[in-house]
Amino acid sequence: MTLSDTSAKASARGEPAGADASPEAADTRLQPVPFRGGGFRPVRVRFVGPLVFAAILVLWEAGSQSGVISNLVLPAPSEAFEAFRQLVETGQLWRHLGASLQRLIVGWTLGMSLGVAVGLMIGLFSLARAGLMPLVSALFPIPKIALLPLFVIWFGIGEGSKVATILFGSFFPTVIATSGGVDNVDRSLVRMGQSFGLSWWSIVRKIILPGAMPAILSGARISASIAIILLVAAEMIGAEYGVGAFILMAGSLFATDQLLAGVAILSAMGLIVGWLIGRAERWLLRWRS
Amino acid sequence: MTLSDTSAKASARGEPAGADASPEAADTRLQPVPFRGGGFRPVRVRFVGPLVFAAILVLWEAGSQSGVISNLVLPAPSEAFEAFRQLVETGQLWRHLGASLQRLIVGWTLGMSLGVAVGLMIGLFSLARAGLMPLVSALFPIPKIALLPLFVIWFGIGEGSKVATILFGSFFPTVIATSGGVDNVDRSLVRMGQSFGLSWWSIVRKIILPGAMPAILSGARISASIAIILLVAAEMIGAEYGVGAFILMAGSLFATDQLLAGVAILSAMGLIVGWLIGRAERWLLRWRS
Amino acid sequence: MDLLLRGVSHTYGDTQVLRDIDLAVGEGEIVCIIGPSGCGKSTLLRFIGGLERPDAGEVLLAGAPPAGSLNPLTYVFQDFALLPWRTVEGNVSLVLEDHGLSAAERREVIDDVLARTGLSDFKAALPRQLSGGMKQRVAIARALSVRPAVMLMDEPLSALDSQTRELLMDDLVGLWQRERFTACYVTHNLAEAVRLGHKIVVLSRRPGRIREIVEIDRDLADRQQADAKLDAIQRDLWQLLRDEARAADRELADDTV
Amino acid sequence: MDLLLRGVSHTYGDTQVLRDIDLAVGEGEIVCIIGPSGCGKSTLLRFIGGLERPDAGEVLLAGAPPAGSLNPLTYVFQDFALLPWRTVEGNVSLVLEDHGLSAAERREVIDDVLARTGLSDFKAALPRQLSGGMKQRVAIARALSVRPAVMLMDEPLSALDSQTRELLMDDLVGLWQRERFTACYVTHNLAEAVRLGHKIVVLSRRPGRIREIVEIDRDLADRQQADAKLDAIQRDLWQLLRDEARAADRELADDTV
Amino acid sequence: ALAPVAPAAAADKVNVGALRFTSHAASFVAFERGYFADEGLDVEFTFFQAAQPMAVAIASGDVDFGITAISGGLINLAEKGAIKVVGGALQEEPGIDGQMILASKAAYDAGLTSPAALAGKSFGITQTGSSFHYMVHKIADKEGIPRSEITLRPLQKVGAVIGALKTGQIDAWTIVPHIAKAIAAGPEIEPIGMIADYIPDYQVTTVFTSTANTTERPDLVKRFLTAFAKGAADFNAALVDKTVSEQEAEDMVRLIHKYVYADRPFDKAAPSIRNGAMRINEGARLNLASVSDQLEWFKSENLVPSSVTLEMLVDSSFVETD
Ligand SMILES: Nc1ncnc2c1ncn2[C@@H]1O[C@H](COP(=O)(O)OP(=O)(O)OP(=O)(O)O)[C@@H](O)[C@H]1O
Ligand SMILES: Nc1ncnc2c1ncn2[C@@H]1O[C@H](COP(=O)(O)OP(=O)(O)OP(=O)(O)O)[C@@H](O)[C@H]1O
Ligand SMILES: [Mg+2]
Ligand SMILES: [Mg+2]
Repeated sequence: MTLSDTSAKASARGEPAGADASPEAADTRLQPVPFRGGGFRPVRVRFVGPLVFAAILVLWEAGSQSGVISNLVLPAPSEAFEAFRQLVETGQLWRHLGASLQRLIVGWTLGMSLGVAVGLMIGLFSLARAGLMPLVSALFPIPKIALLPLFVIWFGIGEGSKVATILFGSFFPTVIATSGGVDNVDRSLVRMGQSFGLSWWSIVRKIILPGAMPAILSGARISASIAIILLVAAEMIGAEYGVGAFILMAGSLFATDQLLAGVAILSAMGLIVGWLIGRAERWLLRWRS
Repeated sequence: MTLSDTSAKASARGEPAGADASPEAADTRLQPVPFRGGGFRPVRVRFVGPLVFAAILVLWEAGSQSGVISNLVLPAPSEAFEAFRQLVETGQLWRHLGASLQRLIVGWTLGMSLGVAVGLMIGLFSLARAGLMPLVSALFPIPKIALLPLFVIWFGIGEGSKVATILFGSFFPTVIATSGGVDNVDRSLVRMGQSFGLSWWSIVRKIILPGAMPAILSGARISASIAIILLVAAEMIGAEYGVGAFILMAGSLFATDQLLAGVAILSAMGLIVGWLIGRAERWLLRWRS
Repeated sequence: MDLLLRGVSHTYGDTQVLRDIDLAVGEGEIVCIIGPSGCGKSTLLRFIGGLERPDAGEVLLAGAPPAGSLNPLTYVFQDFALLPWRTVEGNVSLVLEDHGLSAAERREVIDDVLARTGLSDFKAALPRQLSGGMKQRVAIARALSVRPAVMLMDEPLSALDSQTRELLMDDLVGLWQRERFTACYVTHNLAEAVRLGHKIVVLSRRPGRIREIVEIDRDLADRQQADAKLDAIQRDLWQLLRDEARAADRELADDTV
Repeated sequence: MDLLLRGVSHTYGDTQVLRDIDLAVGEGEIVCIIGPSGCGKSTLLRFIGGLERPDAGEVLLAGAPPAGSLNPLTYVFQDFALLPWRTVEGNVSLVLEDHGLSAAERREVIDDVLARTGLSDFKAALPRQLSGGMKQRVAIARALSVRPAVMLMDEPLSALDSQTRELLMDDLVGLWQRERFTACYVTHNLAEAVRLGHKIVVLSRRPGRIREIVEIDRDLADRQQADAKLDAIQRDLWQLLRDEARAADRELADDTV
Repeated sequence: ALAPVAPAAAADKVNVGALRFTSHAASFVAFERGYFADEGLDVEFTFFQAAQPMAVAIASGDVDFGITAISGGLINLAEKGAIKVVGGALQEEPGIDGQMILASKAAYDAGLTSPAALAGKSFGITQTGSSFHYMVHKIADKEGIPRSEITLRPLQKVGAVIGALKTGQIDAWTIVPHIAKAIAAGPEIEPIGMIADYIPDYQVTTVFTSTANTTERPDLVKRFLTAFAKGAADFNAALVDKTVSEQEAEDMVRLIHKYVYADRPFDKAAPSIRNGAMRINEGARLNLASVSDQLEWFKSENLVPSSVTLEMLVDSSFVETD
């Protein structure tokens, strides 16, 4: 099967082409070149997302109405919606949402900023990596709920402990995503920057950071979701208002319709954040094909 | 070949090079080319990690002994260690560890595998992206603890609900990391694969997957930590043994020494997993500079 | 296999890249494509290889690929497109793995093409450990390994020193004499073009149109020695391109005033 | 600025790449480096530019950079090294931003170098939208923009058609006449070497040693016309390289038997 | 699970949900002393970390019997027709150490020396609709303080409440005696009253099972309660009434130690177990009046639908009630 033993075939063909060389004459046998490119580049398909949600809700409601899904297992979406409507009517929704959003925004912004900073340090400095990475590995898996008793003592039962919970929750995944992204930046671009005498800080800002941006944005998706999840854990501690507190109350009363309404609010938050990050990705990463 | 002819030529060019152009004579002014490369490539620094841990423990112990850190705020490491020793002596440790590790391994492996599969689908198919990505955004932020009552009903109180909790926890971040990694694979390599008539599946396995591997491994770090965190939530439901159950018990009794011993076990797990993934990274990504 | 391009035009965003390209490449013919930088040569090659579709016009193919060919239409990419996570050997192996060859057969093919491109010593090297010219040779070796019926080569020798280039050109000529593959060969080196081309297609500056097609009758095997006629053709081509470039330059200068 | 290399040797893993390179590059001198693919030319350039350090030997620099120079030692990379997330303009701007120029000054410099490389129309294009030759011209434009005192050029014109290359070479000569920069110019094109080099350094195949240093007295400005002496030098170089390549080929053949 | 040879008819398999608390000791005693086996019950314990999932597990049929305080969750599950209270367990009783009201040192020093001074103070509870929530309102009612004047701080976990109380972030709390005594021994916390003074005969915890069990296998429920009551009697005699020898009491503590504080050495665990002993109702009798009062309170706070009736919550056909 070497390339040289094709002489047989070559001599079999003998004359080069003959009439075939005139493509006009051989028109009947002409076929378009098979298209092999394309694909592997997801395009935006509209309406599918909303349709999927609608389909799930309709099936679920039908299942509940017909009794296939027992009310004990899962309340019907209509019940959850009713609970939600009450929440709106009593005006409680805004108090809960307001309290939660504030914690979320403060905690997540701080967690992301610190996380990106520490992630950059780990990605850039050998010493920071050796010292901090094991610390991250060791501290990340500590469950926030297990530490609640200590959090109460350290940060009090005011906003401090709530913001701290969300901050820690979004900090660690951001660190990991960022440092992974930094590791993945093409070092030949860094060498280019150095050869032009760019300052260390310029290289970090203009080469490392944009190069790690895809990973950081992926990390932001994850950390934002985790921050929303942690609303519940955060609002375990002495929170009067907040979506998490509302869910906890509903859970402890086994008021599944309210529980579901609360969870739906978290889902909606997740959707909005996901959509925003998607927009940010399209904008910040528009240089990608 | 000396530079003396250069000076001759330089002066011939009409440039007053003078003695300066003869480096042999001007050796005093010769300086090594400033080294601008290097850096931006963390090397492994040994002993720093352990040293950091040792330093923290020593400071903490000293603080506790001297009363700077009140026992209420944080028990001394020695107390936690004492609690840990008892755990070893009574043989409880192995029962707790055994139960937890099993849940962890099964749940995380399943969550990772499914997550990579779904992440690949989202990265590869427009329809999957449009349909599944919003679903991921909506379902990821749902707190597992809020759903515990429903999990009990859906998956029972046996191992099912525990594994499911961990599975869901590690599934979502993996999906996001993987799909982000797929998006970041250089499409010109994919076109190359297509031009050589590689099958779709070959392209996915040999080009997309290795290209997304750095992101997947970052995701694995995150999802493994989350899986460990979720041990506590998982073992809220009818778990007799397990590190999470042990921590919950300690927490509900405010036995901070035991609480801390349990948390230390989780940290150790995180360290080991982090170390393993670090090894995997060095092996799988050895092609990176 | 014959290739036929009919009225191929293409526009990226606002810039028209190709306009009304009509071209026939007969079986066993090597067509060299020359033209100013950015005139659409690589784009044209992508259309021929079926990696992209032109806005207008069609690219047609006639004839069945020969039996032994693993990948009838095969590329040598301008930017090499090597997988950074595979060694030299692995990069070649990649394109052989889908064709049901045994490991031994694969190894034999790989050893052969690496020896021909002078890379046997670097089998186990990763792309980042290669020099620019070595990467280009890996790309050539990879293309050769699938025994293409039509070769689409985008400046395949541009990063090589003149001697290595000479050796590889000889190798290509030898291969062509045995296998009579069809080829589209983009190059900036006129000597290469007159050495290898049965036809030389001169594209105008962007939007690329066919300025001229020069046919060279002389058999490839006979082009080794210095040859006044070939030199004359090369000079003509040079003149043609220079005029084109001058015009472009003037136009640019006008633009930027 | 003068450059002096003393006993530079280097080994990557098991392969010795460079052996005992002694070289002096005087102020205002253009040294062309030629040699077979993979012989260590790019590596040598990295040492000179201070991007890597050789295992043995030293690279010394004498003289102060001229006042106007923003980055005395400046590269044109063989693989272009453009930031994919910056436009053509942004890629040039990148290397100007650290020098306290006003936005207007920067814009002026950018417009100038882009016009000189014929890229004015593509200011806002991203690297992925450029052809190979256009990317290479961006790399050249970027290097020119910082007014280097020493230019380290790694096959800067390899991806360009002969006419564009001609124009850019003329531009380089013009620039040199005005600014008398020092340069190390790696090329595979012997015509380029004899057109631009005051000295031509011929490296042997790997491990790269200096085979020969050819000096060309003729003033750069006078090399435009066909010139028998330059042609003779080019032929000599060709012969030199051919012998080298033959030897390498034989050795390779021995290796692989 | 112990029976080496199956008796004539195979014993009924029964899954009992439990928390590792002294208040669940009656079940442990009944199991260890073979009272369940005597009733032909093959009992297996499933341990939970919190009462709420246990209630859900009973609703879902994973567990047959459980013991927990009456909470909003429990009532809501009952309202859905999933579970029923069938007997009583822990009850407050004058003269026996019951749940204590505690104040933080800071609040105590500032004048919170009796529950009467709770107005304007903050009070720790685990969750909305928990027994703590009920207790604080009953205290407020009795002291004539408007319920809204006491700030409630839901902190989810007993541990978190202890931490908050110790650091003075909440002013007061109530808790079962063994925990109360342990933490009040420290300098940060002062006891200021007893729950028994505010809610006499408070039915703290109850035995409950799935509605399906009460309708389809009433006999099984009966047998379970019989064995449970025997265990309760032994427990009361040994640790509450202390009518048995010290050795027998010690044996009882050792028996319970197998389940409670098992990971601590016996001599450390024993005082906690002894301190935690509160009376478990004789014959699992149920104080319906107290249950009814609790239900009314939940309704008054809109924590459960106002349509819930006592009959929905309790199946009083199995034990004596008063
Ligand atoms: N990072 C590296 N690690 C290992 N080997 C390397 C590395 N960089 C270069 N080499 C080896 O060093 C040798 C010289 O490489 P270099 O890039 O300097 O060659 P070159 O003369 O520029 O060749 P070309 O003309 O093909 O660009 C090659 O054999 C290459 O394999
Ligand atoms: N993906 C793309 N998006 C937008 N414009 C593109 C894209 N690819 C190529 N172009 C434009 O198309 C034109 C032709 O590009 P092409 O790569 O075909 O040139 P070329 O003839 O191969 O040039 P060179 O000799 O420099 O490689 C260029 O002006 C380029 O800017
Ligand atoms: Mg091109
Ligand atoms: Mg090179």
